Amino acid sequence: MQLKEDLSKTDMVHLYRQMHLVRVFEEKCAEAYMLGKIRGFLHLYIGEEAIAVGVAAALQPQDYVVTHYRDHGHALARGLDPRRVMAELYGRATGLSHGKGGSMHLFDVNKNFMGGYAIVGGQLPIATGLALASQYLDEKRVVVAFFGDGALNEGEFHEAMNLASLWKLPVLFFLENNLYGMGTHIDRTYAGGRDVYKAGDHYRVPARHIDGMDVLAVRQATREALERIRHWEGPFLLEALTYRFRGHSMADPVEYRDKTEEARWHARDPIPTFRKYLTETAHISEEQLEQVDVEVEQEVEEAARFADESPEPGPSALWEDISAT
Amino acid sequence: MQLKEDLSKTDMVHLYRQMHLVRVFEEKCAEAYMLGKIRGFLHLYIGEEAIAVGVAAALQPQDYVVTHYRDHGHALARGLDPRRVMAELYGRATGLSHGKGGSMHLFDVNKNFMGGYAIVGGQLPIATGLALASQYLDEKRVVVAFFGDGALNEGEFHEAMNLASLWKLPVLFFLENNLYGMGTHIDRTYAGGRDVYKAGDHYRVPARHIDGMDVLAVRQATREALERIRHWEGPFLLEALTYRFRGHSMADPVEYRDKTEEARWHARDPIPTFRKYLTETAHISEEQLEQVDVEVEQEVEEAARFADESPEPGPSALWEDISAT
Amino acid sequence: MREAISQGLREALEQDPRVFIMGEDVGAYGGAYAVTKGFLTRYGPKRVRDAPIAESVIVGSGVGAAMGGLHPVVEIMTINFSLLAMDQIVNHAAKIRYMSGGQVQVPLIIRTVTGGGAGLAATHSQSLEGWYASVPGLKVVFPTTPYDALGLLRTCFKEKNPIIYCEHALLYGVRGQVPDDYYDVPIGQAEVKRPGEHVSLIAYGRAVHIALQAAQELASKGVQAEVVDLRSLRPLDTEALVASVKRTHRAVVIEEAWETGGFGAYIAYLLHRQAFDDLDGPVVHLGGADVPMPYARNLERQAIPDAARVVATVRENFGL
Amino acid sequence: MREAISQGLREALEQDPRVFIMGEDVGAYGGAYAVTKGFLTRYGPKRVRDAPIAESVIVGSGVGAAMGGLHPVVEIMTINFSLLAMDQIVNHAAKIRYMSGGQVQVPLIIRTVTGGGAGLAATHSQSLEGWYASVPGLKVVFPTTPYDALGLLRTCFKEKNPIIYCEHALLYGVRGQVPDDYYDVPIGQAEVKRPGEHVSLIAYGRAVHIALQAAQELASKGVQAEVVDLRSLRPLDTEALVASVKRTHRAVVIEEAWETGGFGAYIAYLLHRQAFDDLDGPVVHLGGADVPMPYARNLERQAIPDAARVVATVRENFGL
Ligand SMILES: Cc1ncc(C[n+]2csc(CCOP(=O)(O)OP(=O)(O)O)c2C)c(N)n1
Ligand SMILES: Cc1ncc(C[n+]2csc(CCOP(=O)(O)OP(=O)(O)O)c2C)c(N)n1
Ligand SMILES: [Mg+2]
Ligand SMILES: [Mg+2]
Repeated sequence: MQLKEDLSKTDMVHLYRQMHLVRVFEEKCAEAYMLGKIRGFLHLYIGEEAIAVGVAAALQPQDYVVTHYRDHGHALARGLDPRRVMAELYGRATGLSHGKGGSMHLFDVNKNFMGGYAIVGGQLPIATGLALASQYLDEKRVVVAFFGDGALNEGEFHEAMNLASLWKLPVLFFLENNLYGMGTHIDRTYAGGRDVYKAGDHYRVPARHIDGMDVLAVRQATREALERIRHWEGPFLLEALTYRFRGHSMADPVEYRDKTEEARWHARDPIPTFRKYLTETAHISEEQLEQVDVEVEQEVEEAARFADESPEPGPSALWEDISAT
Repeated sequence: MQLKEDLSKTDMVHLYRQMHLVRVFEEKCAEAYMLGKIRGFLHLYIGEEAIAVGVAAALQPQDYVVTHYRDHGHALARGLDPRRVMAELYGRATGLSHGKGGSMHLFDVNKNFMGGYAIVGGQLPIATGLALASQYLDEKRVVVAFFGDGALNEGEFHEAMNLASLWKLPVLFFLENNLYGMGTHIDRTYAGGRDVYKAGDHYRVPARHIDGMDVLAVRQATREALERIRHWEGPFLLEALTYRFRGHSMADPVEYRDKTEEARWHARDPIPTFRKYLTETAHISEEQLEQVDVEVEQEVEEAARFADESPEPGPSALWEDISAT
Repeated sequence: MREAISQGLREALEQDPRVFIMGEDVGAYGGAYAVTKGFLTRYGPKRVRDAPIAESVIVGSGVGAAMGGLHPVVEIMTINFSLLAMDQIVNHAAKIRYMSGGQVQVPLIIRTVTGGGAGLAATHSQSLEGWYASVPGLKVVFPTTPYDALGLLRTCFKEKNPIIYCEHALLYGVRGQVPDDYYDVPIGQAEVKRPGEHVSLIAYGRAVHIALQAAQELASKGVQAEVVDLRSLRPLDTEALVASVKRTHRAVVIEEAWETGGFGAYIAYLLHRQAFDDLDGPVVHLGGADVPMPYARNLERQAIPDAARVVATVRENFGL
Repeated sequence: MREAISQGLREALEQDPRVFIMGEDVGAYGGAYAVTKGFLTRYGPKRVRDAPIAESVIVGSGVGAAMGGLHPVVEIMTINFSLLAMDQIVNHAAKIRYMSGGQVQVPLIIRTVTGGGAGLAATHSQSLEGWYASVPGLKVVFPTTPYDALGLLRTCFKEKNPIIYCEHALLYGVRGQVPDDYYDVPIGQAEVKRPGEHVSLIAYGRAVHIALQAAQELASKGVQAEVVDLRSLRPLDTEALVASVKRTHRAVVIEEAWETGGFGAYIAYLLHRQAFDDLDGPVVHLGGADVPMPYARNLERQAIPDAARVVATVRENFGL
């Protein structure tokens, strides 16, 4: 990693803070899950934090974010209140959606965070439509649509890429390539080979691939892509190579991966890597970062406490929010 | 057109015969439709005959054919009995499917003609599955799957291409690019540009494009593609450029096309073009071809007579063929 | 009928800049059933958008555009093709508001053509609106007259919810009065299309016209049938249906959809439940034959309820 | 339960070379619900095929492979995702035989997990089997015990038709006797899982277990409830249901699916129609709440019928 001149030290510490927040938050989630406080499927983002945080740092407030079910990282990086995210995961009335969406379906319109989508690929047409609205209303918002290597193979990827390109819609298709869709390796699901970003050619969508373990690289590439998109040049495809350190969900014993492969990726953990960069290259003090760690841990504890102490939604909530009146 | 040494005169006359048969048959269909003898949607293949006939000439009897709703040409070229095809269009008990499928859903298992499919793109996954069966059972059958430029944009195209390539399935994806899906020009529906066959790259599927108005070129390219496929090298994508001379269906007044564009394509009508080649280059006599014309016209008249005189399916047919017992 | 729908769309395009139309062949071709003929020239390609043949992204981008502040009208050429967009309709359009705890609205109109009878065979003749009507978060309307078509469409544009607006291919030619002055038809109100005292014929879509024909035949035999048109399947005006049955004590529910699991059977159930003691006999559900739709004309006729069948059903079941 | 299904699949793989399994994560991962654990090692990648996440081509290529002479078992991880394959199921698998006039067979088993209760919220908790059960050309089975799971699966492999084989995520742990000797369970026969004379509780899937629990509670209050398990939704064993109601004169039909338009309402309708004079009061349909499934545990509990609700329904409606 080279020192990035356009980033202040404060900015850089913020990137570290956000990645650490996602990590600690999710470790807390795993704990809460074991205690039965969080239910259903819980998909941890641990290992991939550099992406959500790097992208978020490049976005404007008016931009829209949509993502898949592995959405805590994107939500927190986008600035959603960890307390309300945690309360949602706990199924409480104070959750972002009053406990009705849960882990896989986070929403916060105040942050233009337009949803976690639990149907693989389902967010891509929706992102395309949000971009159409932005173009139609001349709002200059960009939509970032996160999706996984598994989602590549759904027909909706194809349909969304084609339409976005045809109509030059402002979408950043952001592929988080962590090499696996559940237990199946990309080599066994995608015929196009490893340089997945080249899929863009088919649709005449410009594309790049970057290191998803390097928060600065992600931020920089996203800035450049957004710049192009914002000038109405149509969509862009970014592929970031990354790795999910945990199982697909809490139920996954991860028996399908090679231990040496895992170790190789663990050695590239984006958080310690960036921390090292901060102290060694950017000359940020250990003390300052330790201070951040403590704050983050307190914030997460507070989020968990908030969630824990929040009431369940009242019984009438079952019937609310179905249709607008 | 160059004289093709590997084709006997008989073979060439047969190609002419088949194209003419499709043309005359469909002209008869249009007539029958106006008389109310054929109902529903009737999609004529007129103008595109060189494709179905060229492909059929390259296939082995064991190969499977699947296609879309514009299927009379593929059916007749494959050797389905015109009488039974016409009877199906008339909704008669003697039709291939006892009048239950109609124009858009022709089937003849005896000819390994595995169906016309009326859901755009829907035949592509099915073709992939037939190819899987062939590979699994080591039958060396190839599946030819015809589809249109409109079908390109359906997610199922993507899913089928990816799976066929991944598993190296023996499918010839045959794109009949007639530039329009109903009334919408390909430039307004497909983001990848005019060289559509390049879509193959995305899936690592070898591909070529050819002149769809030249029956010999179609036959030759199909032979070469089949050769590759039969050696288990996986799928192949062929794109033939062609033009539908009539409306999308009988209901279409064709108000969206430019008259000079139409005239340009009419001038390339595959049947007179090939007839000219036969008389001028291959030295086949006018008399012989006129004889063929007469035979074909008689055959079509006979098909229409057969259909007309056939009974409607009996009322119990409504309840038959739903499930196997 | 065609003109009433077209008028409703034109009004909306003219009055609300957030309204646009998107679908296969809605522009240059003028719509598969000519409802949007001339729109492209009149409103331009920003408002009238020809889309690739890709139902999932058509509906999905409609959902997204609605979330982003527009009021899209997406056209799915026929309800048969909606199967390719079913995930976007059922898992997204219908659920996003709820899953977001009311944060996100999805004001989306999905126009589609449903039903059989035109010789299009099994893949092109289905009546799937009952499935959509069972999904919380969706509304399903089905006009049967020009008056209702325009009135309901006007109301759809005032809604902030996803709505399936059903049109029947064989009803586009139906004629009827449409007032010059503004009016609208609320969603969720059934209408008695013909009053009668002996039996209620409850129907929606083209079956309403069949019921009306049957009522006429029955009248010539001295039986006064009341024809009730649902107009919307969801919300369902159960009250009006129950009221009718309480008057007539007998009911036949008629629809084109397959009899097994038909939405009409659900209505029949509701009537049993809510008017059991007022009934002279079980409510009868008359649906389409439980077969993939055959192409041949004579078989297709067998498969779809017609007036003669309705009359026979009334006579056999109620001795009228 | 899991083991019984697994056994049925192993038997078929061993006995019939035309049988293979295809789906997302059926191989290396061992199946999302571990039903095919170890299969890949045991039977190899030709027979146990991990597919890309692409539901439409998974089902569609299953249809094609079946037409080409194989007997595929395709797994759609949960029925919610089947919405993406709905066109292949409804427009192709179900109709090809009919449209070809009986020329083509489609022996295809679609295994899928249906239902809610595991905190997966709206997109992952649906019970859509009733929709499939309304489609002519499909069969829909839903075992509730290990015995039925194996017995029905064996029959499925003898069929030449497309079948939706439903599994409920919360029933994989159910225990029960499975004979060592060969047996099978025919498709289309309901079973009385507990006899009783006062009221029939008619159910399928997990609702059968809820009904059994309710019956136990009712018994302690002197009410003998009969629990009838459909076992297959299509074909539906109407005769057995009518027979039960003729014995008990009262019935509650219980299912997890949304109440509006539920398949259970169709069953209730049939009972009214065929046993009207034997009924002491209207058949009651108890379905899931008409809402997208909420995530929060307390709300989710409200949304799915449970034994207490069944008991209350019996008491309120029949004064038992
Ligand atoms: C349409 C659909 N099919 C299957 C699933 C089940 N499923 C959930 S996540 C997942 C894997 C997705 O992999 P990928 O897109 O690579 O994202 P990752 O989990 O690696 O972040 C699968 C198969 C689903 N939720 N939706
Ligand atoms: C899924 C689906 N969407 C829409 C239609 C309606 N439709 C029938 S044919 C057609 C155009 C197809 O164009 P193309 O694939 O280019 O084939 P061509 O008619 O030109 O031969 C459309 C939109 C359909 N049958 N199925
Ligand atoms: Mg992945
Ligand atoms: Mg075309």
